[in-house]
Amino acid sequence: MQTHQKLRMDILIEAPLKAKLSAMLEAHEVSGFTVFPALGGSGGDGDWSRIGQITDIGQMLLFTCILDEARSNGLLEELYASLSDHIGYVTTSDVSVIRPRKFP
Amino acid sequence: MQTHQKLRMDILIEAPLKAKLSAMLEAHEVSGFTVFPALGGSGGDGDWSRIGQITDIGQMLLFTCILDEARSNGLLEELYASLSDHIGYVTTSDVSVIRPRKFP
Amino acid sequence: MQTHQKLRMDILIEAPLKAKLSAMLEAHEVSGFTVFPALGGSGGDGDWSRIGQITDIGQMLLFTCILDEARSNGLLEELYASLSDHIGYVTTSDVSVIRPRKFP
Amino acid sequence: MDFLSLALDNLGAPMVLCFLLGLGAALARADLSIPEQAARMMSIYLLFAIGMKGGVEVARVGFGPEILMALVTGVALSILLPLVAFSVLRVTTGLSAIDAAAAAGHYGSISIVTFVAGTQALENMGLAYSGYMVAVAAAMEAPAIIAALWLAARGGAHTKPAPMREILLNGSIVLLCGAVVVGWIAGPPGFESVKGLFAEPFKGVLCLFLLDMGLLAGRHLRSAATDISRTVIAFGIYMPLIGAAIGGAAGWLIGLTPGDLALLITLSASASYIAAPAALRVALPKANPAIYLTLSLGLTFPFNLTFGIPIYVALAETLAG
Amino acid sequence: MDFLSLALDNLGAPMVLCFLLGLGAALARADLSIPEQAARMMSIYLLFAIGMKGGVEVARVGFGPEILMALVTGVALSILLPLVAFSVLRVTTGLSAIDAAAAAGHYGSISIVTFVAGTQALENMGLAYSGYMVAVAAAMEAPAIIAALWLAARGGAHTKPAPMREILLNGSIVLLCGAVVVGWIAGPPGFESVKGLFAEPFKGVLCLFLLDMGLLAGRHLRSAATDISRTVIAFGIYMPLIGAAIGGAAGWLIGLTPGDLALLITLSASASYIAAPAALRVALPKANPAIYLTLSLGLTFPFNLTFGIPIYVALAETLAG
Amino acid sequence: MDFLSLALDNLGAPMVLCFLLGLGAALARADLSIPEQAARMMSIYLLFAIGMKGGVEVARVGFGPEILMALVTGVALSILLPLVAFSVLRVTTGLSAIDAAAAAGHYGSISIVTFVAGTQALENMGLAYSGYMVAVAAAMEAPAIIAALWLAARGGAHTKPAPMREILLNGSIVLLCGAVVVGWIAGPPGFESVKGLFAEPFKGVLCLFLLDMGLLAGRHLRSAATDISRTVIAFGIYMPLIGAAIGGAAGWLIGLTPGDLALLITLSASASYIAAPAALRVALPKANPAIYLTLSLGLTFPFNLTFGIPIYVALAETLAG
Ligand SMILES: Nc1ncnc2c1ncn2[C@@H]1O[C@H](COP(=O)(O)O)[C@@H](O)[C@H]1O
Ligand SMILES: Nc1ncnc2c1ncn2[C@@H]1O[C@H](COP(=O)(O)O)[C@@H](O)[C@H]1O
Ligand SMILES: Nc1ncnc2c1ncn2[C@@H]1O[C@H](COP(=O)(O)O)[C@@H](O)[C@H]1O
Ligand code: NA
Ligand code: NA
Ligand code: NA
Repeated sequence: MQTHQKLRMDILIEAPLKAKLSAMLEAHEVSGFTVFPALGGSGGDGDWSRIGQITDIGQMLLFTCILDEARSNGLLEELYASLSDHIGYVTTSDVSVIRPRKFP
Repeated sequence: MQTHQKLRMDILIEAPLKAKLSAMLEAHEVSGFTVFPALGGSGGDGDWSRIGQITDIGQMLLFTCILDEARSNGLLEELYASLSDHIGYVTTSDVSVIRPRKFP
Repeated sequence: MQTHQKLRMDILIEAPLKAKLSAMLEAHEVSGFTVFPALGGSGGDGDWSRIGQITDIGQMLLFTCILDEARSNGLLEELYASLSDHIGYVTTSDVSVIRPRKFP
Repeated sequence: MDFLSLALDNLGAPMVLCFLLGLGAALARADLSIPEQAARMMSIYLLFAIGMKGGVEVARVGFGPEILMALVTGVALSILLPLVAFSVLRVTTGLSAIDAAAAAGHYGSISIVTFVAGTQALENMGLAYSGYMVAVAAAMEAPAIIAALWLAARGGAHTKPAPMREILLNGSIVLLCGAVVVGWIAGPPGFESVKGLFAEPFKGVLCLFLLDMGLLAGRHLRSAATDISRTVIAFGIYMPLIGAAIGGAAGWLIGLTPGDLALLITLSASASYIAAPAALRVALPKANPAIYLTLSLGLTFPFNLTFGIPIYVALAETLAG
Repeated sequence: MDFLSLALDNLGAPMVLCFLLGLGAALARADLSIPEQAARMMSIYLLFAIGMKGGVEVARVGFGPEILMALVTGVALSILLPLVAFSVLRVTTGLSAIDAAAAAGHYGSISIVTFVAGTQALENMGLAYSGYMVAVAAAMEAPAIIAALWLAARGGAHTKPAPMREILLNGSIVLLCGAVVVGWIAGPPGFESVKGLFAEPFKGVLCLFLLDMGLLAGRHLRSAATDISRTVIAFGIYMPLIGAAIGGAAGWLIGLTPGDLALLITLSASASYIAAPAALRVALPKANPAIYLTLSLGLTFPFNLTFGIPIYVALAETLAG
Repeated sequence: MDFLSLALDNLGAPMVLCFLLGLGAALARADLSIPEQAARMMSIYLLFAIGMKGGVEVARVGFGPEILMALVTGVALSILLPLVAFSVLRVTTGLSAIDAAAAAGHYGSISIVTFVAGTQALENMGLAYSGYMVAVAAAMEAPAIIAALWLAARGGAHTKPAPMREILLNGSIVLLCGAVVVGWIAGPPGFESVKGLFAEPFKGVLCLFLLDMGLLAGRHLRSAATDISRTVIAFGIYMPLIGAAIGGAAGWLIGLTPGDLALLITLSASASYIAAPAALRVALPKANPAIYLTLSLGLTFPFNLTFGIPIYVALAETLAG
């Protein structure tokens, strides 16, 4: 099948910022995104783990968004401008998709 | 260490189709796959969230499968032929592995 | 925005080995890692599913680590030397990041 | 007891208040949520407790012809109601045949929590009902789904082969039927030993579960305005009344007691949101789930819980009193 | 009852023993953990049960001027205590204005589990308290957060616009207030029907929840040594005593009974670990969460649960006895 | 009571019926499942409740020499049984030394749910047993694991250094021992206050937990045919009987009462599926987990729950009656 090049953007972010990041992605008119739960991790600020937690504080979520390269630059800039205190990592990588129109 | 090129296929699909997709992957003789839970998302049909849900309806799962490029085409075709109503996205991307024989 | 090439290493491993792999990653001085829960899967040794489980046995976790290519070789070697019985898969792939210093 | 005080009593019951709290919180977009697995476990608990209690009753009174009669009536209603709902939807709304068939299936099937709320209302009023009515509830879950598939196929939809196995082995059906059997075999002494979990805390768990249902209903209701048309929204309110009328007639014909009749009416008026959507999402992939879920969870369930049940009890008392 | 036997009784209560078990397991790095969603559900259960019980009491005694007086005092304390805590932190520790403001906000807000533990201690001693004190607890949650934002802004921090909506619609606040209203409307007969879940198993759930709190506190305590300085650690122990003194004076002024005074002191001495961190993490992103969470969860909570509460009860009895 | 009616009573008890329901649902591949975190929480609840109850009993009767004697006997059985199981496996099956050692370790260690099911059977029959037997259960968890590691090392396996810390700090061991200590310190009055959670709903929770165990056992049983040989399957049924005989002899030697003897026999006959697999998966990575999990969860557990326990009770009555 013919495939098309798109970008996959992975954003690991603190859970309390979920609504804000969702709104930001929608404002950039991505066609969609999916949120995955992380269970724990380690970074410059030490370890964290979801086990036994009773709040969202210190929980990280992964936002995965398939989008066209054209949209990624503006998004990345706004991300770092307004959410950089809450970001674990942001990566972009090349992926192939079948239906390019779904990921404008 | 010497690495080998394989393909990683990511399939986001509705949870009620889990058994069907598993059977399809096994029929294509992939060596294995792993299922990850998604927590929520947004797309052309609006938002969804797993929070407080009492059924699988509207829940999406991510199937990740490491496989050889040779197998991917047939799999993609069957995927879109029989499950396209239930798919969130399907992407393929290049990955390197150490033990190529594990991912025929 | 200017981006930099890094490596993303994905390690699917049995849950009881979580502490051991965490220690190994820290020993290799990666800047961090994130753990994601898997829900089920299938491989050479058959199916598994987390549903209804009362222990960690047979549960797989995904460790994702963004790191510099320079560190990956030594890490891969140690991984296969001491944990190969517990590994589902290990893949590496290219990703772009904005802040290269965060992923030495 | 007159109807007004019945309705007010119902609205002031903790379980309805909890539902309204959840509904309000969701509509105000409050950051309140019940953990998913806890909600599922409460659902399992409620299904099991209600099923076991019913089975124990069957063990106590024995399996007689009136049980069989009620079961047959329930199955007939489960098949008949989708046909009615389908016709109404096709005439009054612009839904496609497949969307109408899928929604119709939900109204033939049942909501066990609505049933439980009905039993609570009866208990508060001191009106007796038969334990075996829960077996009728179980029997009404699946036939409607098959009727919906038949309607869709007749309407020209390209349906997948009817997945009978999946429909009948749906978790909620297996659990409810299994619990009835467990209660039947264990009998009253067996139930006595587990009352500390399945009887005493029951109403409290129902409250917390309805809090979650309120949150879910609120989320569906919020999207109702954009997702579905006014005629469809109206259907979500008047279809339960049509179901109630048909169920009431059927139950009156077989001579049910007022309490049992109230429950059969409640079952007929209720719409499924577990077994039916699970089966139809797979079997009718082209049907839009936003329509049937908003109808059953966002409209019919809240209506039944707040205003429907007092109406159904009053109707049953009028018919059979 | 003299203070020593009070303290010993408290330490031997199952709920404190469970907390210590969790604390010990975490410090020994045992592989013990409570599933996250179960912990969250227990937290929801406790909030709802305590709120409903309080609302039922309000329904029983009616809403009088003494309730209003206690509410106003609570709100005033919630605003005042962060100002005190902020000054103390700035003088005695090297924390930046923003870190000090964030931590201070936690000490004006409250911990509902500490409150519940206080009520248990009173019940064990047979000392009466008013059900409406839970409404005071609810009223003290949010004002402190706004005070903290004001302190941070005055300290020159670049704060985001105060998210009043998010603060007030935080899940734990909505649930506690909602449960009070549910209890108020449902009243004693409504509560009677759900006692099997919200009253009888209450203390046992509190035990399991405190086991989880002990595990969490232990994890925070382990990192305390590396994350925060000694002067900040000391603050986590003596600030509750300052809060207790101020709360005690305020409650004495408005003439609370010994039991109610003990609870107001406990609320003043307690530090939030649900509503305050949730709001401040978003509104003050530059404040280091390790500091305020270690203070409230790792130091103040364990101190209050083990030694604080007996002190507060003794203080209340001395002041109002 | 004769053996047949004992066995029938056991099969008709709600907890066994729930297990059979789960087993049947899994074998029929029904879409029924208990949420993972709810299952884990039930496991924690059961461990804590049974441990605390045991500790309270120790507080009531005091720590005497007969407790010490029972503990020593339990530890000895936990070390001895793996040696027996290992020899039997090596002689009757084609398992490698390392697979045999790993499986053998499971049979020296214990299943706390089987123990609880044993206590329920005794209670139903009105046969008394000592609360401290739960301490014996706790003491038998770990030694068998160390014995298995020694067997594997002797068999030439390249084992990792025995992770004593991990074995002893396993969550289920810490929780059970911790709960015993909590119960011991809190004593009967402390337990009185938490009975609403840890006593009254206990049997009901056990039912739901056994439903989940049935689902798990069914899944393991389904793969038994392909994963393991017939001789190994047979071992899963007759090894509990060998364990029962050895445990019975040991308990008879130290003069246990019929109730306590029945429990020691049950512990000896039971196989671990929490602590042992957790430790051995890490320490003996080359051992195939499909073998030991299918044996303990898919074969021995169902056998003990349905037929084993009546046999063990009858054996105890014959030996000590
Ligand atoms: N190099 C990395 N690879 C993967 N995840 C990371 C990495 N660095 C940080 N993270 C994640 O981001 C969280 C916050 O990181 P930090 O801000 O560095 O403490 C960590 O707890 C990890 O979950
Ligand atoms: N561009 C995208 N990137 C990531 N996930 C997506 C994207 N589009 C859709 N999805 C996911 O797929 C689900 C269904 O998408 P849709 O069919 O477009 O409503 C969404 O709820 C998202 O979870
Ligand atoms: N080709 C694959 N792609 C994705 N996941 C895999 C693959 N092979 C194995 N796995 C995962 O690794 C686990 C163990 O694999 P195995 O050791 O082959 O039984 C499986 O249950 C899957 O979750
Ligand atoms: Na119906
Ligand atoms: Na306070
Ligand atoms: Na044993």
